[in-house]
Amino acid sequence: MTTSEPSAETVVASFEVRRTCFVDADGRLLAELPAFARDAEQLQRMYRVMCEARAIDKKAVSLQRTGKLGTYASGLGQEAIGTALGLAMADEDVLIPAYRDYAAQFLRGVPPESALQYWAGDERSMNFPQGTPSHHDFPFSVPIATHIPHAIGVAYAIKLKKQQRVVVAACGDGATSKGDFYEALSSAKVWNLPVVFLVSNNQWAISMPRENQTGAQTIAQKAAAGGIPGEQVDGNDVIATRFVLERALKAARDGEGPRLVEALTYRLHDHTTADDARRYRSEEEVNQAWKRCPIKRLQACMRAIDCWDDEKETALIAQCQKNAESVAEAYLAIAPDKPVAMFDSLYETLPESMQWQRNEVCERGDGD
Amino acid sequence: MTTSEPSAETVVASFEVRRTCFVDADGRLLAELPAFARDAEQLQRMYRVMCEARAIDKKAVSLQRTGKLGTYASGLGQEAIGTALGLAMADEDVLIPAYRDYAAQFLRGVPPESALQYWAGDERSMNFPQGTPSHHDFPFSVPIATHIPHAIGVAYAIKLKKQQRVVVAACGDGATSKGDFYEALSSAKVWNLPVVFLVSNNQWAISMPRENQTGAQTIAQKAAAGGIPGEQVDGNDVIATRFVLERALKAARDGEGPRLVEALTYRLHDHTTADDARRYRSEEEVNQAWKRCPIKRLQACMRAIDCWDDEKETALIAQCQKNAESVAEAYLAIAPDKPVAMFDSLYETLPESMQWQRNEVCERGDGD
Amino acid sequence: MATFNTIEAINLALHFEMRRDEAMVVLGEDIGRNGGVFRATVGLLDSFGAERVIDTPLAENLIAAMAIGLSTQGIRAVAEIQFSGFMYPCLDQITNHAARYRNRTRGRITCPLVIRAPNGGGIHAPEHHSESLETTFAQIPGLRVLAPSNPSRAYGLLLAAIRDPDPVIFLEPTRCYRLFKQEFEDDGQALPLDSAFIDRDGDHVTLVSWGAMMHETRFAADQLAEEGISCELVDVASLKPLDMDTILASVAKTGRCVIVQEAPRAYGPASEIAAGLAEHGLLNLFAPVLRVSGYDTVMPLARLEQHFIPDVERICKAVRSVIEQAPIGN
Amino acid sequence: MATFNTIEAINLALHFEMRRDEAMVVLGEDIGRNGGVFRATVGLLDSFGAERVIDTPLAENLIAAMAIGLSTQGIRAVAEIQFSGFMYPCLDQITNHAARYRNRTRGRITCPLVIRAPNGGGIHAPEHHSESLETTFAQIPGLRVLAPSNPSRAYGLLLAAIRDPDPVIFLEPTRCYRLFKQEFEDDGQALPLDSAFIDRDGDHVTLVSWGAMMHETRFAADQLAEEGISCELVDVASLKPLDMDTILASVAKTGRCVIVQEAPRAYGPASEIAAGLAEHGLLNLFAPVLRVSGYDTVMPLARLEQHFIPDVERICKAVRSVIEQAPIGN
Ligand SMILES: Cc1ncc(C[n+]2csc(CCOP(=O)(O)OP(=O)(O)O)c2C)c(N)n1
Ligand SMILES: Cc1ncc(C[n+]2csc(CCOP(=O)(O)OP(=O)(O)O)c2C)c(N)n1
Ligand SMILES: [Mg+2]
Ligand SMILES: [Mg+2]
Repeated sequence: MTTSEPSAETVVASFEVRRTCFVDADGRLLAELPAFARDAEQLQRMYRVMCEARAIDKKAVSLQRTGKLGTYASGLGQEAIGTALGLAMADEDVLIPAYRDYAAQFLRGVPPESALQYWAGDERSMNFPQGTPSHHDFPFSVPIATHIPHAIGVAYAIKLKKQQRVVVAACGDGATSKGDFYEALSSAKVWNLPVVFLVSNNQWAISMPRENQTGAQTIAQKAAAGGIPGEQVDGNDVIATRFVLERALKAARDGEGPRLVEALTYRLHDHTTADDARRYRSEEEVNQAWKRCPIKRLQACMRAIDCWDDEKETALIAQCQKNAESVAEAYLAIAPDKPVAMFDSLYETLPESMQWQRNEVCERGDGD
Repeated sequence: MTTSEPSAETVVASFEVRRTCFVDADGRLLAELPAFARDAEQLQRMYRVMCEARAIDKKAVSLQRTGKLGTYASGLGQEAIGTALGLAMADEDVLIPAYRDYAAQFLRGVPPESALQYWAGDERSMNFPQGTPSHHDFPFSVPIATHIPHAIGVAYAIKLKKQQRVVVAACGDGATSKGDFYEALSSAKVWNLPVVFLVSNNQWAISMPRENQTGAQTIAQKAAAGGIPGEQVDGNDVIATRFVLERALKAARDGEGPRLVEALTYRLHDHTTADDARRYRSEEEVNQAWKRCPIKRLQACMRAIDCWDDEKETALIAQCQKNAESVAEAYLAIAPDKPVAMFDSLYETLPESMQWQRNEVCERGDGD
Repeated sequence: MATFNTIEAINLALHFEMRRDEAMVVLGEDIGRNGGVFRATVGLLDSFGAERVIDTPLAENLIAAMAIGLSTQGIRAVAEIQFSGFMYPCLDQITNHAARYRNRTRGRITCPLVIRAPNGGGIHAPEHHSESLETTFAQIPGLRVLAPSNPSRAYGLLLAAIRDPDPVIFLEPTRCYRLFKQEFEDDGQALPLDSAFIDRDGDHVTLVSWGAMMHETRFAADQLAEEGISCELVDVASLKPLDMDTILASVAKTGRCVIVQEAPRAYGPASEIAAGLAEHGLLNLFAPVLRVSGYDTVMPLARLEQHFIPDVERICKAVRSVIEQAPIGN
Repeated sequence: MATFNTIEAINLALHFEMRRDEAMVVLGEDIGRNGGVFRATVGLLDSFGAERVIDTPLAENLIAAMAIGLSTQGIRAVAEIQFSGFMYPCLDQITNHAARYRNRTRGRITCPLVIRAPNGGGIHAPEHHSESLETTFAQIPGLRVLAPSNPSRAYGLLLAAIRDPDPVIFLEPTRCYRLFKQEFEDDGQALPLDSAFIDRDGDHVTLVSWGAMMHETRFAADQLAEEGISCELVDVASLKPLDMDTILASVAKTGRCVIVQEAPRAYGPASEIAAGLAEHGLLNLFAPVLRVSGYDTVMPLARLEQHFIPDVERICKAVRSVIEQAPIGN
């Protein structure tokens, strides 16, 4: 023992971060599949949801390119996470989503055309339909990470009401640099709240690569800052992602408290249609990432266990394209909101002193 | 292997938090002392600094109780941390202190009377004297934790200038709940900055006990959120605290990057003179804490190794009281600033359009 | 009838509403066991338990966000921030979420919450404990901002704020917390929102203020009365929305207006009110609209703060100059 | 002489000053390799390297705090926030630190920093990308707030802001970034701070605006000229401190004033200017001071934004009504 290493130095806490993956990039099984994934119909359903989402995503980009849609944030390559999340959550749970979780939102009842309507700049798109789980979900927040601490209040209310519901707060890797993310993480266990923090680590925050975003080797380890379990999952393995999320949701529902899940994926598209990723990342990197595409991977897996073939594939692709077309039609058929709408949901009742402003807009007519 | 525990679950990262202590609460050695602590003069100096700080602290409280000082935040019981820090830092380093780090500030050249002048409400107290290390230090920040990310900018500037200096950002346990703390922690290693984050965990944030402040078992483990080393030290063991801080400062100076040190201590006084801690914590708890008092501990240690006795003790106490008296006199002799001073350091040059405001104050006279 | 000071009035209102509405909670730093740094929440923990009286970690941004999350679930969240100078970390949440959820979801998600904080100086408090944040919030669409000036208004307006279905920022007059008492019934009666109050009728000058400054303004009016200058006193009370009609009606009668605010002069509520007069009351004005305010400086620390905060002398001086420029009876 | 649009002007100013001052850095999200979401920083990384062109993690509060830390060490820190709607997390740092360090240390620690952000709507951008934050900053003592309206002013005022020894908030006219070009020398000449600019002399009405709205305001003046109404155009440029003298002098000449702002009406700069007129220019006013502004609503999303932003028609309407109330030549 040297004097600079006193025996009185004792270990008081230790942690580890694990990563889960069932199916590798080529569709090979790395472990026996969980129950839900041993059911061919389940696999086919997950596959269909991912393909539908991708077709709509493709359509949205082309609508933007042809001037029929505003700036759009594509979910290309991240379909497995939204799909796994949408299938893992119970209807009564509350989703506070990130803006690439389209598949989860669709599964919970957000009409795909509303997603387009949002990016066209129409607030009505966030009034999710009654009678669907999405009706008690949140719209995503453009100010990065600011929605995450809302989960603390929502989960606290759920606990107060003695309900068996779980709140999922989703964000990207860049979002984990903001104090909002941390303040939620740090406090969630103080009240042992039923919250699952889901980070879609797609390796980029616009032009900022993950390794320059934070000194932490993994995002999952940030869970230690809140004294809660943190784990990684291969976010391009829809089976592993659903497995890990179902486990986390069950734990939260059973009163075991909050958890953090970091889902590893890759943003295959530009950040948004307003971005040009070629400025800051290599084609080579993107090509490599395509090899880990979640759709290709599940298809290979399904073919390997003989529950998918060319015929099914062709039929599904056609179906998805048709669906995306009708989504686009439905979106294009939406007339713009009335200008006075900017006053009508501002307060429950518009203050008397603002009435003249509403009248002025009214008189100027409702043209768009 | 059950299906719910795939073999494909692999460990990708792991961490541990250690705690250092050389001298236990009764002054017994737990390990061979580091070099600096095997020098009796060094021990006596650390002891004197702690006693002087405590005497001034006591004086400040009595000045407040007799209406001669504004609200005051006492450092009672935390003298070891400020002392260790002040002795561990190099003159050229930059201190961004917390408000109980008086001993460190005094060691770096802040006149004790300025500390009192601050709590009396006089900005001049933060214009630390030229020719002392404190002149390039920061005043502490009342908005909790907001000063911590300043360390990122200061350290970045130091790196840019290729200087061999280290920045110490100090705060309390409550401060670690704020996003500011985390944003600094999360980013410090991105640029491998020479920063030491020092958290004085005194178990309370006003009335909030440490265990309700965050779900994290230790504050030190929050370092994982930034991918940097985090450790605990017995903050009432001035030897261990100085040892750990010197090690962290050396590492930062040698380019090994940022570190987090959690110093365990206890706030023996009310939060401030405006607080009454009896509302929220038991006398029993405070009595127990007094047994771990850092001054009592070092004295016992020094007596055990025969470098302290009653005679020395009596002499020092008398000296410290005399010193505290003269500090109080120096403070009471300070005349209030001129009212127009509120304009004279607002901008380098007061905008023309504000001149009339300054004139108005001028004309109303400089009385206080 | 019993008499109460402002901090007691706030405490009573919180107790009344916690009893009346099971779906209400209070949250903030040190509000439970400690009863709040100003004792506004004393007794709530014992009466309603730790589930509904929530001591939070030290994070104002979290407190605002948590209040938002709670309120979206139909829980009336009443958050305390210890001093208004510590509200800046809440601004992102308040502006980008609390004030917007109703509008962006077209009414599906709402935020019936209140964020309370002591506001203003004059108690020789430490740095950052004496700021005036009226404009910071009053400029934000989708909010209400209240600044009560006395115990009964603090009581009635806080109840109104809590019951309002939209977010309300409630700025309390720190230096009046224990300055004086008023007699009123603890009967749960809320006061109307969105309205100013005429505290005293007068003929020559309309004196407009709110919050703690109403106190000095009233003293000034008393002194001016002895000089034969009759002031009409308007307590704005609601900074957003602003009740310009009441102010315009008063100025239509007096023809003169002086506005008193503690906040720095530039971009303060006094400017908003003066602008309303310049647009809708110009023809009724005999004299310039004067603003007596704090200076465009950082709020000085304790030893100089009284040189920043408007006092009776400065208010009287402004009123006299208005009278000089447009003598009474001309 | 070459011509440049506003984004090019900003890029030139940044290049010029980075060359001139070795102790200057720029920092922000995506400003390096990517050249900024609006391309304002294109080329800086290649010319000056990653040490001085700092891509930061995604945290606006950190960016502001880091700029403060850098500036206290004598580094001129010029930070970019991607849109002004994302500046709220910077407010605590800007108000409680950047604007105060000089004062609280009596000059020992200073913050020569600039925080730039695109401000305002009109480009059909996503939610939170079209806000107007003038008042949020202009009310803060210790700051300067600039809002250039065209390329040459963006160039000259940005240089002045960077060289100024105190913190400056620089709000750029988003929808004018590429709307039009101007001819000027890239000679490093800064424009004066704290002053408004008279863009056009006129006799009947003083039209006051700043930033992007100067564009519609100029068109309105052109149209009104055809109707025989001669407008004097004032570009406020500096929202803090405000150059009221220039505005008062103009109104002393014209007797009429209309102020145009995109921000919501309540508590906007237009109100501050109108208050200045009500106090110091009242006797020169023939007619009420009208404010043409955004409404007191949340900025609508893209499909309705043009109903919120003042247009030429609304500006002309206001001017005509002022003329009706005080006909020319009476
Ligand atoms: C507070 C805030 N700052 C900046 C932006 C601009 N912005 C939009 S998305 C984005 C990157 C987000 O990265 P990440 O969290 O990893 O999500 P991803 O886009 O990769 O899914 C940025 C900087 C924003 N929307 N909000
Ligand atoms: C942003 C902010 N919020 C609240 C306060 C009020 N306040 C002053 S000290 C304090 C507790 C700080 O606790 P800790 O960080 O543990 O430091 P300690 O006082 O224990 O040394 C609080 C809540 C403040 N000064 N700043
Ligand atoms: Mg990302
Ligand atoms: Mg503490």
